Amino acid sequence: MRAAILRYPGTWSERDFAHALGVLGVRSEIVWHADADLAGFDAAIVPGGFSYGDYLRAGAIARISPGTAELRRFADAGGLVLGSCNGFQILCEAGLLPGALVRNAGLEFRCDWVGLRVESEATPFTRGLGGEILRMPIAHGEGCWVADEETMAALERAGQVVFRYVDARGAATPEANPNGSLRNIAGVRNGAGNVVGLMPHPERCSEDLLGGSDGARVLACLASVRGATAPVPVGI
Amino acid sequence: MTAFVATIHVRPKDEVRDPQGEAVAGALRALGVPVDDVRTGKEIVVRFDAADETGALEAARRMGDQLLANPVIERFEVQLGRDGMRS
Amino acid sequence: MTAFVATIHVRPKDEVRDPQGEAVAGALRALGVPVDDVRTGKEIVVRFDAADETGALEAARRMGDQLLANPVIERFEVQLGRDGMRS
Amino acid sequence: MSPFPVVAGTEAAQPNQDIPREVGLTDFEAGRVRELLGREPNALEWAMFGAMWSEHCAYKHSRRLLRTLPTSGARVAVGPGENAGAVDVGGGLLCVFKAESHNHPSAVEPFQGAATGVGGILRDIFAMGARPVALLNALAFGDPAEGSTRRAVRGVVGGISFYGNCVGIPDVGGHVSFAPAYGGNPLVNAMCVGLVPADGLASAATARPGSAVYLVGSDTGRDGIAGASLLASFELGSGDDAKRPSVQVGDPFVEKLLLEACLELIGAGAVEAIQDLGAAGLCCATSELAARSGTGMRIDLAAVPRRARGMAPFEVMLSESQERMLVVARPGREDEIERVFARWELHAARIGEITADQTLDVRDGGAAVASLPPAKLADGAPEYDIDALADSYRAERRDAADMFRAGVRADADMNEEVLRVLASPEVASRRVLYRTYDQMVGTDTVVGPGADAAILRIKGRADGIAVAIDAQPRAASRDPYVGAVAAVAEATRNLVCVGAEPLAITDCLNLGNPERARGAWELRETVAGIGAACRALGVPVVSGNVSLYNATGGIDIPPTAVIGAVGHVPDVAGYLGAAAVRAGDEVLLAGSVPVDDWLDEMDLGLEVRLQRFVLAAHRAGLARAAHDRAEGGLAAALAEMCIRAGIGAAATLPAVRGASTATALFAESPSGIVLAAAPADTELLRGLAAEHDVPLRTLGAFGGDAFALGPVTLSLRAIADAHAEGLERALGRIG
Ligand SMILES: Nc1ncnc2c1ncn2[C@@H]1O[C@H](COP(=O)(O)OP(=O)(O)O)[C@@H](O)[C@H]1O
Ligand SMILES: [Mg+2]
Repeated sequence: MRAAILRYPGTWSERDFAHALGVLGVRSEIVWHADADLAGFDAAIVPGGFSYGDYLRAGAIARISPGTAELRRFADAGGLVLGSCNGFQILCEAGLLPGALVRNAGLEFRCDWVGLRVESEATPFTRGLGGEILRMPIAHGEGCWVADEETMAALERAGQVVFRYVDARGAATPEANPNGSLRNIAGVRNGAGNVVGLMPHPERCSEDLLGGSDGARVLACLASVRGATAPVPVGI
Repeated sequence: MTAFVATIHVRPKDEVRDPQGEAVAGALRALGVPVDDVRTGKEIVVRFDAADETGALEAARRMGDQLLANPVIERFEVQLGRDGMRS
Repeated sequence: MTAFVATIHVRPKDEVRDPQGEAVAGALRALGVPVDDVRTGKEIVVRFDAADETGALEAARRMGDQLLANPVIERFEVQLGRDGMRS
Repeated sequence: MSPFPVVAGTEAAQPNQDIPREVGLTDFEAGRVRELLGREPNALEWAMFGAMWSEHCAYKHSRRLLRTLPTSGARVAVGPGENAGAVDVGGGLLCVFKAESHNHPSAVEPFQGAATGVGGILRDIFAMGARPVALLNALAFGDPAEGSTRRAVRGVVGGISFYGNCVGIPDVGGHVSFAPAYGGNPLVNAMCVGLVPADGLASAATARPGSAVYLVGSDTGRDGIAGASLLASFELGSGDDAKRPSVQVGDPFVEKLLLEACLELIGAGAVEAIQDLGAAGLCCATSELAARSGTGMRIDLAAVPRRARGMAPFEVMLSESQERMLVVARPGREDEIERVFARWELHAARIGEITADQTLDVRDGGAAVASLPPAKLADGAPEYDIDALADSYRAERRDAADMFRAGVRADADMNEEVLRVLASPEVASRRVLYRTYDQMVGTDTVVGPGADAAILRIKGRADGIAVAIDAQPRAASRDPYVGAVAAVAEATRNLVCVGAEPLAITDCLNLGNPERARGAWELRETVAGIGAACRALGVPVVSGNVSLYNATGGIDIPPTAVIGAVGHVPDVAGYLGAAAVRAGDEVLLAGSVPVDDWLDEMDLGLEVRLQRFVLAAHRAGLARAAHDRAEGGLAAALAEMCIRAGIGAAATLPAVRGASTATALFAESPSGIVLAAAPADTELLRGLAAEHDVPLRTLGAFGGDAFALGPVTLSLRAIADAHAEGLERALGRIG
C-alpha cells in the first residue's frame, strides 16, 4: 500500500496523516497539488485544512486546482480516495461525492469529540466495521452536510451514507449532531464505494496517547487493502 | 477592450438550509424585529476587461458557473455595468 | 401591516483589505479571466412586516446598524421592496 | 561622501516643531534626534523616528526595569532581545516562545484585532526558524452582563478562532478575567510556542553586506492604526476616505503560506537573516534587522508591491499590513528563494540589499527619501527613569481581593455559595470559548485546554512540553508586587500540577499610564514582583512584551502581568493530571491553608518547596492527581477535580485558627495544591512532604457521587452543571 497525501495551499492535516499512517506501517508521500501525479499510488488522502483559506466556500477554490483534476482521474480509474474535513469539502465541491457542506448550524467552529456509527461496510475504509460506534474528533466551521431530498433518498437507498453522528448509545439524536447535518450525516461514499469523505479526523485519534485510537481502525482498513510494510519511523 | 464591473449575486437555493440566515433571523427577533424569514447570500464585485458587453456577460456567467456558485446548493445572477472608475 | 422584503448589501469599506476578494481574484486569474480587482460582500434578504414604507426602511437600516454590518470595517446599503411572495 | 547624503524634502532646511510633535515625539526627544543626526530630519525621517521611538517599539518607560529581570540559566538558549526566547528541551531541540499583547487594536475592532494579534505572535515564532506547535491566549473583559462585553467576547474569541484554526496551530490553553475596569479596554494577549532544532535557529542579527533583501507576503496597503497620528502631520486631503489608514485585516491563509515557505527556506539554509513585519511595518523591520546585524541597508520603496494606489513613501514605510516578512538571502540562493515563494503562491519582491555603511538608505525610485542610522532608530530612544515618580505614589490599601470570600456572609447557605462560585464567570468552565478553537491539529496535544496546563508530545520521543498562562489582576489591583509574584507562582504551579518541571517564562505586562505616579509605581512593583518570583523559583524570563496606557474612561486597568510558563515533561504518557482519581483515594491538601491575609505577603519559600515536593511525589509515583487552589479557593479546586474525574468526595475543611468557614472554602491563598493519593501511598507521601518541609493534611477521600466538603453537600451532577454552564449563562447565551 502506498498512499499519496494531497497538499493544497492551506492544507494542514497532511503531516498528521503521514504520521498516523506511518504508525500503522503505511508508506505515504505528501504531494503538492499543482504538480500532483497519482500514478503508482494505491490510495489518495485529501486531508483537512483551509485550502485557499476556505474563501468563498470551503473547498471552492481547491476545486479548480490541477490537483483536483488529477484526483478525479485517479478516482475514475478506481483509485481509493479518502477525504477528511476540508478533504471531504473539496470532494463534494468537485462533484466526486454527493451533497455539499455549509456553515455549521449555530455558525460556530466546533472542535470536540463526537460519536460516529459506521453505516456502510461497502468501502475500503470501513470493511468489518459495520455498526461499530467510534469516537473521533471534529474541527470545522462548515460541516453541515446538505443535499436535496431526491439525492438524499437515493443515497439512503444505495447505502451511501457511511458515518452518522450518534450519542454514546448509538442513537442519531439532534444533541449528538454537532453541526446540523441532514440526518446526522458525518460521511458519505460515492456509488462505486472507492471515494469516501467524512468531517471527523481519523488521523487525530490513531494513538491512545491522544485520547483514543478509533481512527486507527479506519486507517487500518486501508493498510490491509494491500500488504503493509514495517512501521515507518517518524521525527518531528 | 472596455472596463466592466460585474456583480455576481450568489444565493442559497430555496430548498437548501441556510444556517447563517437562521442565525440572523434569531438575532433579529432577539433585537425585537419580528422577521418572517432571512436568507443570506454573497455578492462578488469583479472589475475586468472585455471586448464588448456580450463578451463581458459571458465571462461573468462563466465565473459564476466555474467558481463563484456551487450549483448543488446555490444559484447566481449577474448584474453588469461599465467600470467608470477605470475606463 | 404590509409584507416587505429588504435586501441589505454589506461590503467592506473601500480602504479596508478584503482577503477573500484577493483569493477569488487569484482563482479567477487561474481560470484565465484577466480580472483587475475583486471585492466580496454579503447580502441579507429579510422578509418582515411593517406599517409602511418609511417604517420598513427604518427597520432595515436598524438591522444593518445593529447587527448585519460592522461599522468599523463595513458599510451597508438597503434595497426595499414589497414582498410579493407573501402579501 | 558624507554619511548623511542630502535628502529630498522641503522641511529639511529649517527646524519645524510641529512635525516631531505630531509623530508623537516630545520636544526633548526631538532634540535628541537632531543631536544624534547632527542635522534636521525631513518629514519622512521624523515619522520613522516617531514610530521607532514610540513606547510600543522602544520600551522607553520599561526598559530600565526589564533589565532587572533574571534572564539566564542552564536551559536558556535565547534570552530576551530576539523575536522570541528559547529554552533547551534536550535532544538538540529548542522550545521557542513568546506572548504579546494586541489590546489597542482589539479595543477598536475585537475580531480583527485579536486575529491579527495571533498572526503577529506566530510570525515572531517562525521568524526564529521554529515551527509553531501551540497557541495560548490570555484575555480580560468588562462586566459579562454588559452588551458591549458580550460583543467583545464574541469578537475576540471569534478572531482567535478564525486565525489560529485556519493556520492550523492548536490552541491549547488560556486565561480569562472579567472586571469592569477592562470594559473599554479589553486585554488580548496571545502566546505561541514553537520547536526548532538547535542548529536551525534563524535570526535577524546575521545579515551581511551585499546580500539581497526581499519583502515577502501580502501586498502593502494603508493598514495600520499607528498611522493615524502620523497622517495628521502630513496633511493629506481631509475627507479623502480612501487615504485614511484603516483597521488591519488579517489573512490567515497568507500567513500559513508564509510560515511554510519561510520554514522550508530556513531549513534549506537559503536564508541569511529574517525579520517579521509588525508594528511600524517596514520601517521597524529594516532598521531592526540592520541594527542587530550591525550593517546598513538600501531599499527602494518603488519595488514594494502595493495594494492601494498613490501611496506616499511614509505610508509604505509605516504601513502595518499583515502577513509580511523581510528575508535576507544567503548569497547565491536568490533564485531558490524566489522559486520557493512562487511555488507557495506568494509575492517575493527584491527591495534592496544589505550595505556596509551603517545607514538605512531609503529610496523611492531614483530619489533618496530618507537616510538614517538604523542603530539610532532601533536603540537610540531615551530611557525614562520612573523611580522618582513611582516613589511619589502613596499606595492606599484597597479591598480584599478574594472576590468570593468577601461576598459570603457567615450565615449564608454554603451549598448555594459553592454553586454560585462554580458558575461565576471567573471560575466556570471556559469550554464554551475554547471549543471554537482547534485544540488538536498537529496531533501533539496530549492534554488540551481545561487542565491546569496543556501537554504537548514531541513526536518520536517519550518526553514533551507543558504550557500554562495565568494572570492575577485582582490580587495585583490591591498590591501589584504580590499580584505579579502570585501570577508567576500560579503559572509555574500549574505546570507542576501536570508533572512538568518549569523551565522559563514569558511575561506580557498590561498596565496603565506610566507617566502618572500610580502607573509608574504599578509598573515598577510588577516588574519587581516578577523578578523576585523568578529568582526564587529558578525560572528565567526569556521573552516578553509591555503594553502601557491601558485605561477605561481615564481609569487605568488593574496592573495585569500575564505569565506564560513552559515546562518539561519527562514522560508524556505518565503525566500527572486532575482526572486520574480513583474511588478510595485520599484527598490531601499540600502547602498553605486558606487564610484571609495572604495578600499581605506571599511566602515564596513555601511555594518553591511545594512545587519541588509535588514534582518529587509524581516522580516517585505517589500522587495520582493534582490540582492547584486558585480562583474560588479550596471549594473550587476540589470540585473541579471531582468534575474532571467524574467522582465525588467527602472531605473536611482544614482547621485554621481565626479563619471562618467562608475563608476555608473560598480564600484564594496561593501555594496550595490538592492531591489524590492511594491510601497505600500516603505514608510515603507524608514522609516526602516532611522532607520538603511542606505541610500535608488529609481532608478526606474520593468516592461516590456526592460532593461533600465541610458544611457543603451537593450532587456531582449539580456542581458539574453549574461549572459547565456558568459562563454561557453569565454571557447571556443561555437563559
Ligand atoms: N481564552 C482561553 N482559551 C483557551 N483556553 C482557556 C482560555 N481561558 C482559560 N482556558 C483554559 O481553561 C482552564 C481554566 O483556566 P484557569 O481558570 O485560568 O485555570 P487555572 O486556574 O488552572 O490557571 C485552563 O485549562 C485554561 O487553559
Ligand atoms: Mg491551575
